[in-house]
Amino acid sequence: MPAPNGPNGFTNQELMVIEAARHIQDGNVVLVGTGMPMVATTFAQKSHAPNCICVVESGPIAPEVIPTPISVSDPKIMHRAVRLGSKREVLGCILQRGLVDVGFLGGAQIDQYGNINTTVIGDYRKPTRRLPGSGGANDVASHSKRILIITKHEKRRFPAHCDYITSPGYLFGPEGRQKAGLPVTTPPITIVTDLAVMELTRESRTMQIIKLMPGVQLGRVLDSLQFAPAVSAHLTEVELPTAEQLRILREEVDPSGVYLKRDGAAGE
Amino acid sequence: MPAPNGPNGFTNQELMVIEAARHIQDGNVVLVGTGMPMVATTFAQKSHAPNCICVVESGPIAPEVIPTPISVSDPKIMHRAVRLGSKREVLGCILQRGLVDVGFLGGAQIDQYGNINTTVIGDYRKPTRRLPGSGGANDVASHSKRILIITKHEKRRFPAHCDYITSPGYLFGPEGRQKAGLPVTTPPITIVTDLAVMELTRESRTMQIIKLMPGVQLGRVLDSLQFAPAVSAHLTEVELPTAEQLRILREEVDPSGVYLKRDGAAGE
Amino acid sequence: MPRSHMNKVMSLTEAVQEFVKDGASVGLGGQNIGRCAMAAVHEIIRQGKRNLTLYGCNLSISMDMLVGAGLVRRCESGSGNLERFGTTFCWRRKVESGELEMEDFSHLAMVSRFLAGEMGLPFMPTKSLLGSDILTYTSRGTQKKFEIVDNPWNPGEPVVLLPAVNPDVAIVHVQRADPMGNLFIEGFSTHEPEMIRASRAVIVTCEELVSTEEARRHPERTTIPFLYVSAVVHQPWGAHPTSVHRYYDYDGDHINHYQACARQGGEAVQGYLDRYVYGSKSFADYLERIGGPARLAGLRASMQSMTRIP
Amino acid sequence: MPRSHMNKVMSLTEAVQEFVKDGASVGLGGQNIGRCAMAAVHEIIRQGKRNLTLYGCNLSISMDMLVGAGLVRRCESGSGNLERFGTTFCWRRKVESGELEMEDFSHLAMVSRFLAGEMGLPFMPTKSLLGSDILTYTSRGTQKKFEIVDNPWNPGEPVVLLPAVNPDVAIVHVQRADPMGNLFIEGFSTHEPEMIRASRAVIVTCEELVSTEEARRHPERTTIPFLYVSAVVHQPWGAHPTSVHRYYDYDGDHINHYQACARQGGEAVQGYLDRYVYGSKSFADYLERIGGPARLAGLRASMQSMTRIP
Repeated sequence: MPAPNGPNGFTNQELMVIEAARHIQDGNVVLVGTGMPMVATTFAQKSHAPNCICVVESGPIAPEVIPTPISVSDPKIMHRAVRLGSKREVLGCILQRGLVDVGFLGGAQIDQYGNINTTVIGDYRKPTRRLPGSGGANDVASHSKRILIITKHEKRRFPAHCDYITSPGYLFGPEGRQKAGLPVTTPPITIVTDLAVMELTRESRTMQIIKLMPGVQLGRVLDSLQFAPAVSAHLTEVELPTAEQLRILREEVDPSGVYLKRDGAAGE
Repeated sequence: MPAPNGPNGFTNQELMVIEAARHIQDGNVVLVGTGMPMVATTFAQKSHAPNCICVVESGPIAPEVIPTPISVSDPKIMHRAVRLGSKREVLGCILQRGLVDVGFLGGAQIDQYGNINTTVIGDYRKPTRRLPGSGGANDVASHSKRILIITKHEKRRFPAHCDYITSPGYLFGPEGRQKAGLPVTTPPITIVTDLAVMELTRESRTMQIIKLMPGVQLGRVLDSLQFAPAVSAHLTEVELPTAEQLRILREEVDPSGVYLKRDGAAGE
Repeated sequence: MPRSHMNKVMSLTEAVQEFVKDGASVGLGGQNIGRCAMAAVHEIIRQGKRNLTLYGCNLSISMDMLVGAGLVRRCESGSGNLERFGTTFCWRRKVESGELEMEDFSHLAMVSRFLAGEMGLPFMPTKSLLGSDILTYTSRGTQKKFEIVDNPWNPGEPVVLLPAVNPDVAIVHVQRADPMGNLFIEGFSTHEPEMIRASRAVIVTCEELVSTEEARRHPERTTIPFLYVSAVVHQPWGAHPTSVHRYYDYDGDHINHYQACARQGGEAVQGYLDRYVYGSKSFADYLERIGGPARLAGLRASMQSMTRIP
Repeated sequence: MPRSHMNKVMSLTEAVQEFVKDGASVGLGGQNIGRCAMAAVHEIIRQGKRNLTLYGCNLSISMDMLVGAGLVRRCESGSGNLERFGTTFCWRRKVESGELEMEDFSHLAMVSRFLAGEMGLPFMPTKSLLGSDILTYTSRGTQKKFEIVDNPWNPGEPVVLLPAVNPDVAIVHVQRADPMGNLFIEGFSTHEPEMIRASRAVIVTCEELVSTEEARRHPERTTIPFLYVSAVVHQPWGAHPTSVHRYYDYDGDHINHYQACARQGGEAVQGYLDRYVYGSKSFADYLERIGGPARLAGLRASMQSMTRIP
């Protein structure tokens, strides 16, 4: 369990959110769900990317989210939107239309190709555990120019192959998306966890560890994956958060700690 | 030129409108353009079919039309609509969806199978006269449960075969629509002119004269068609208008005579 | 299509009797914890309509309760869950045991299927789903889930075609409706515009019954015109315990209570249904059982703290 | 996509310079005598953008003037006319002489093509056009107008596929817009929602420039969100001589004047353009030439007699 550490007494869960937010640039159109993706996007908006635009699959476009929505149908996620529309408008006329810069996802299983499973553990026809299903995740993974995945780092979440590919990463290798006919063929995919940052790029197309959370040893990350990832020759440590970043996160983004636990225990 | 006749001093153009309106039943959803179709539909609403619903391709749904719109984009055609929407809503989600009971059309040429030409006189590639094109007419003819055509009766308007089939009637015979894969295979098609009423039905599938305007001889109608139509064994005369019908038409539907000329000269 | 364009106001009992048949395919409105048509679902459960197929994008508590009551044969949707409140437990249990057929799509895929339905088309293309296992696995009972065709304008490019959905009846709860069935939706509208227009019959419950003059005054603001609507039922609080934008917040305590029962299953679900659905003579009675005016005032105040209330 | 989400306000001169290139495909808003983007069309003519392909449903006076100015190579649309005011004469003449490529569709067919474009799809199915000569004849220069496929869910049933349209730029005139480019359309919206969202760039002229707070206060009423819009130009009366619902009626006298010139062709058209377009320094100057405040007040009064004015 990651404990508060570093000069400002942050948790790795908090730094995970801040690190994920660093991949959102000012002006980006970001398709988000609730939970950590919404926390990270709201943080980006309130810090380095004030003009980043949230779109939410249930219909809100460019809301000024108030803390802390717990559903894509929560009134807090509709606050001061410029348009409250329909799923077709967001998933069809924005996402499939190709206007989403960053698609933000979580997942029960993420495999070495960046594929995501949110449908079933075990056999589809005889499930060990039935999960909620795709929702908009398959659509986000198919059409976003860049894919961000944020998740707690647990070994069971990182199999070599997903039991079921709900949302496509690189499928089965470098040409996977192209062969399948997906509209976005080589999106950068970045996975940010409370232990490390990993990515898949045009070149690699399988998961590569590129950063470690402060104080985390590489061996611990390797032990927490069910496959052998590449390790970047330029492996670095995730940049520490500033006091101001932590203040924004704690006071403005999730002040009542719905998702961010102060005691160091990661939320869902 | 038809002159005022009959007990109430009506013109055949006026009776043409009233007769066309008789094919609209209370509660029908009618897709109309401007001109005679709008005049006849408004008349139906104000007389025997108060709950008939107008939809207009530019977006208005169930307007209470005020006299006398000259375009589907005229503000008069939007008056007190319950919804002002889009072409997709009307032509897609109402018409193609199969909810239109009566589609109301005019046409430069109408042939023996009820096909309509509003695209070109002569050769498509080297036109004698280029006409406006389909507009929504092809869609109306493809998807309405019943097709009403209203037109001035001139021989040049009734060729054996249209130079160009813009909007499908029965195409080339009884199975024409079915073979082409049209969604509505056997719509009754009724053509109301200032000389006669003709129709195509499930049984006939080519034009049959069923009614004559008061005082019009069959020979005159036959002379005004470029093909030999069937003539109903039960050929009757169009029912005369009542004084109240004429009052509604003249005072409420087209009071300034935009389309209905009082001197007996038919409008456009 | 409606019997009369002018007045479709009736009781929920009549509406469900007339428009929901055993074996029907039912489109469910709302999403997660927002604007689910709970009053209509209670009435379907009380009338014991069986063997239903449910369609939606995100199916949540409305679907789960119908499944818990044993009325559902099959679901086709993009997801089943209540997000932070957990999954849809009755649904999960019956999918895992094989008692419930589940056909998986994505949310855009379901929207696309309703879009085909509302446009009178047999299918709709999409560029989602490609490469995923959504195209690998199909449910028992599915005849033909999809077709992959070559893009005629770019040979070699695959495009997925998905079959239209035209539910026998859709069930939605909206903020305002008039007696003709013109609907005014506030907040997100999810998949409802397409689903409503695709359905063969539509039962609408509403917070407020307004005059048709409202539509005629600002006709651009009418979300859905009356042509698609079969029954209009005035049922304030009809989405409880889910929220209605600008009217009331979701009732987290009651959702947690339902979820605790649903997670446990068996007698706990039966107990919930006995107390809140079968045991309630009407939705008004239910509203008393969940806490009455005091609790409802709190939910309204919570919404008021976030947004303008009309 | 816009350079900045926050402020896209610019002059019409700048907007046309930046977003309309020679050889561009241009989507035209409006219909017949309603809400045509005339100020933008004047500016395109003044800047002499050549070799244009025009897309629309009903193309009317805006298209005809561009054709009359010799700037159009090709049209794809459902119709060309001004209804009661007659046909589009410059267009008719050049189609008849073979100088202008014309590709015919129906209005639903064009809407379907824009719908494919706005959904990021390569094509859209329709059940229109079957059996008609719209599928028999294609224009010079058309590669592949349509494809007929078999319905995979009902073998033997033909379905028409039509290719998406994504114009390089769309030109629309709306009642209100904010600096971000959120659009508020009143009255009919024709094919504009789909066309706007399908276009790679969008130039919007508006009667009123309003604050983004308007959108945030009633976000259900925003017709089109800013994401699609490239340039916002505040241009009152920018649709003259066509009408703008709730703002002003069409100017029948001026339309008749234009139609008389267009019907005559040649020097009459050149004379019209010289006087009203090339000879006008700006649209404000044009408005003086057509009669100034007195005439405009009459058009406003005529609209006021029919409907609420905001």
